[in-house]
Amino acid sequence: MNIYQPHLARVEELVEETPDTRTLRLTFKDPRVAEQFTFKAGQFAEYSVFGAGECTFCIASPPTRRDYVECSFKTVGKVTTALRGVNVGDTIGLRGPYGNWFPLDQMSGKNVVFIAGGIGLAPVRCVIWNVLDEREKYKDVTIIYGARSVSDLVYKRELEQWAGRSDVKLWQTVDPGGETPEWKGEIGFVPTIVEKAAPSAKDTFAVVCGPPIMIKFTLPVLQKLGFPDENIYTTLENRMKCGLGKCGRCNIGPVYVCKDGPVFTAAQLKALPAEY
Amino acid sequence: MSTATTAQQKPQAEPLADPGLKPGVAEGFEPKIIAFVCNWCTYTGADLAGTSRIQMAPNVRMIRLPCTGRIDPLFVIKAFERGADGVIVSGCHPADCHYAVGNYHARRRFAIFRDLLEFLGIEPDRLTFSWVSASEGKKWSEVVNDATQRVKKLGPFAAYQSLVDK
Amino acid sequence: MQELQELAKKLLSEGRVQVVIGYEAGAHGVRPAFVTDAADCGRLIFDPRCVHNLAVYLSPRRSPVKRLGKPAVVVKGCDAKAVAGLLRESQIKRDDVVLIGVRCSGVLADPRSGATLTGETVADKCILCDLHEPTLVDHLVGELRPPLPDMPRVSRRDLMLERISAMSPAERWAFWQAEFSRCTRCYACRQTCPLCFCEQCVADKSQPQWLETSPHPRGNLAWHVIRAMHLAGRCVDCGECERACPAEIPLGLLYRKVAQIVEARFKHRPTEDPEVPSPIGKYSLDDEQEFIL
Amino acid sequence: MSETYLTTSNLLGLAGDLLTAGTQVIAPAQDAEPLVGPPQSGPRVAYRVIRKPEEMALEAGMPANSLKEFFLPSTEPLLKWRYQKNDVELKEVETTFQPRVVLGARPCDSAALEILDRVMGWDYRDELWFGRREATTVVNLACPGEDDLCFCTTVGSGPDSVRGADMLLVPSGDGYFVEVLTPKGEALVTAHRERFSQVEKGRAEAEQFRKEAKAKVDRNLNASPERIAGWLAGHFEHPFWDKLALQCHGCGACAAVCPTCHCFDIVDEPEGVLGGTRRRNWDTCQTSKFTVHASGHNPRTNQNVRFRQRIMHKFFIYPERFEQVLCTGCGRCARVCPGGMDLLDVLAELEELAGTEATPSKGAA
Repeated sequence: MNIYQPHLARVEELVEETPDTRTLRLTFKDPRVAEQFTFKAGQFAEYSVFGAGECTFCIASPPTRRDYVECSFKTVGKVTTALRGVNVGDTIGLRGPYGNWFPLDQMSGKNVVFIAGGIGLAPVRCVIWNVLDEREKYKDVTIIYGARSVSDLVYKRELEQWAGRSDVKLWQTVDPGGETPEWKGEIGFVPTIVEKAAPSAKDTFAVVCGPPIMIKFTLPVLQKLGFPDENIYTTLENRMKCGLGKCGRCNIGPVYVCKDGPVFTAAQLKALPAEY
Repeated sequence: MSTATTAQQKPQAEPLADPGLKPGVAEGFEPKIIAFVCNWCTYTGADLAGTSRIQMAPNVRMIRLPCTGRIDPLFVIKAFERGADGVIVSGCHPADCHYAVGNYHARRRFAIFRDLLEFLGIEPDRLTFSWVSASEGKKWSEVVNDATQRVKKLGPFAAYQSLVDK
Repeated sequence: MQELQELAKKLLSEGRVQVVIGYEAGAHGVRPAFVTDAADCGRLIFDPRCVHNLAVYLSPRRSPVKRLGKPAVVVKGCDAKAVAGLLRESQIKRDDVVLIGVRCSGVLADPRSGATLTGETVADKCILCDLHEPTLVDHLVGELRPPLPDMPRVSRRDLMLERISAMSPAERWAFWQAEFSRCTRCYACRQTCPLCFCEQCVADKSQPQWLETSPHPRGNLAWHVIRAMHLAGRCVDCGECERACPAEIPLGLLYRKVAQIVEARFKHRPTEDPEVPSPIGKYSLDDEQEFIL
Repeated sequence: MSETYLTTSNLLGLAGDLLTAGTQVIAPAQDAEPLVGPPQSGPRVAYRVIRKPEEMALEAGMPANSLKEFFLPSTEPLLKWRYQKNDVELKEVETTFQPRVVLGARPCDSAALEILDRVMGWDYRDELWFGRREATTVVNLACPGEDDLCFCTTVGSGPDSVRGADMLLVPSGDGYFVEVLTPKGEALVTAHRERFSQVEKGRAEAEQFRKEAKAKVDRNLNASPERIAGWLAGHFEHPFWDKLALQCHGCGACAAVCPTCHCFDIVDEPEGVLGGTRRRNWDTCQTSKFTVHASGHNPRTNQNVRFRQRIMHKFFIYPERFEQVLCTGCGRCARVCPGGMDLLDVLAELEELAGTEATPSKGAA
């Protein structure tokens, strides 16, 4: 099989996360592929809607759950618009997994703080579930998640689950003006809430994903809290076509995001030219 | 608020062409002709032809647009790309345009387009232009029959359809 | 040349413009120059190797050039027509640019050849030129040399067009298919065209994807047909697309044909008068409609 | 591996033998006279699949295209799909190819194949690329040095370079001194033994040819890729980049003729209603569309940084990753650029900057 050939996958379930974001649960049509397909938290895949093309998203489900693969996407371009037209029972393509992953081995035995904004929760959710499925391996787990408004929060059912767990500290926030009368969470931008939550930096890894502006203002807060750049992880999303280090699209300076990323530490990020 | 759903049925596109179309003049060849027509005159005229039970060639698939002024030459190219053997563009007679001047602009554009396609080697008979008013059901049937006859004579548009190996 | 350099120096030192866009001799031929310092005006030249249509740099989409400030630009007759096109289509304002017209007796078809200008070596567009001294300009420099003694009377393209017209449709089809087959969709034709200034080209749009981006014969035909349509009545015959094409597709032939169609049907020729409307942007009640049933 | 001699008429004969045997032959060939250009610009010379040996035009100047398109076509199918109700049927593309021979490859073109092997084989093996590579025997023809835009000797190649080649022909007397370089080259000689001379001859003349060609090209550019790479590593931001690309039109002409530019796009093209083809097409970092996200965000917002990417990729990123400069010094980009962008000038300026500015300003990893 040549490297550009996707596997076929069936859409088992659709979840409307927000008015423009959906999660698809996929299973491989070929049982052998399903058997062999393994990945690590943070890796991405190329999803095909035949006729529209391929697009790149992280795998949003954790590798600890092997029966299916999930992806969450926002309808913005040609392929995601086509993906929105896909129904339960339809077939799409999937190839991967590609790229590097979050160093869960290193995080084991430590505290983990997850910070996400908007659809940026997708790659983080994969790690969160991975950690929660092996909860005994990690110390404190803190999740700080924000979106523009209440209706822009994704994975609402899971947020409820996390909120209900005693072994997870969950902070939910919406931007000022994005709250509803029933809203019980925080109101404020993610960096502000991180400051308020003030997770201890001692023996702690941070996983930060979200819009560039959120990351830009969150990193200094983490620094102030004492997080070394080497312990802060994030993912980059550059435009990609092949995912295989060939097509030349995702270069940032000497880095191929598809091969050297998508997971980077804040230290690595700072060394890169600002071309992302 | 999250809802698991089987989602609504997406509308199925009307097939433009049989993907299995084979080039080469076939016995009893029935051309596929795409008609881009304006909403106000020709479409209504064609409707009249139908309700008046006027017999005409069944080879034409119609695509209704607001005005001939909205018909981009790209549409014609797309029709050929997707397997059309001929194309009809039809709208309101001069001075009858619902939008006053859309058909005058279209007339200029298509005059150039037609000459250009001819220069590139596309037989002009594959392209038919007409003015058909809402009351000209009869004329529409003649345009359809005439275009069908001329495209039949030319055979399938194998040259275009073989531009990329299927 | 000195006249040009001194004018440029004056414009820059008086602060009337911040950049003069002209030509300079590089190590391997003439190239566009962006002179921002009055002291550098000695670099500016004008001779038959100066084929580039510098009007393309006036496009509002050229942000690195735009950032330099108000430009003065050196224009030949054909280039002035392109500037008129930009004015006509509201891409630039007349007061935002200083036009330095150069009297031009023709440029080389192959500026890298090092040949002298003769009827043999002259660019085909110059055989058809009706504007050796642009008038849309703020300044006019240089001198008009006498017409080339051996200037061909008929354009080589027009002769070729006659031959193509005499072909059967199938032969014409085969001819253009062979030419277009070399296209790799690098879009040099579009990028060098002063009138291809769309914010987003139809070839770059994906929703809906009208044009196939693959450089296969189907995609290439669609691209060249649609580009020719978009330039009908707007092309000023500066020849840049053909010069830029790394696959040497005779685009000048295609655009010359479209110009002939437009002239025959609508009595319109490219002009440096920005007030003359584009033929495709207007209509006449008595346009010929012999092709309409 | 070994050396031999091939006369001009035997080279024609070899091409004829190959064609008769049904082997595809790719060679520089002349197209018809230009249709509308001035007579002296002459016929277009380009690599193409030839049908008759006489079509070969080995001495007619540098081919306008590079060899790249025969290994990474400007468009090629990656797969075909067909919908069947909820299901999709996929058809894979063939990744094995019929044997073929390139006769008269320029060393700057064959070198590109070797350079690109790195990226194409990096971790994931591109079967379409290697399928064609394996099926192809490349016979280089030493180049006399085309013009003042050649700089192969600067970038680790040369007019008689054997990088990426299976055999090298060097003009000598009324034929070619032949160096057989690889088992594939050896196989070609063995299969056509009667075309090749049994005795080695013409070495001295060939040496002279190579020396002269090298001297000719050496004059064109004085720069060190290593030093330039060193400078580039620390100068992602520098005023040099701001003025550099003013005249650049942001077209892909340079990338289209470049033997080493290999960036590509992947597109789905429906054919009919239910089926279609996924294709890979050449693409270039010089267009704004290249990096734009679906959201509209574009990390490379203007032409300066796009041109910087081109230079960075060739002279810093690729060498950093693959220990090869992504350039073979063929000079085609400078020959075709409608804006007069001149890579030799750029490299000369970078060399000067690298010489004068020893300390990096803002670091890239």
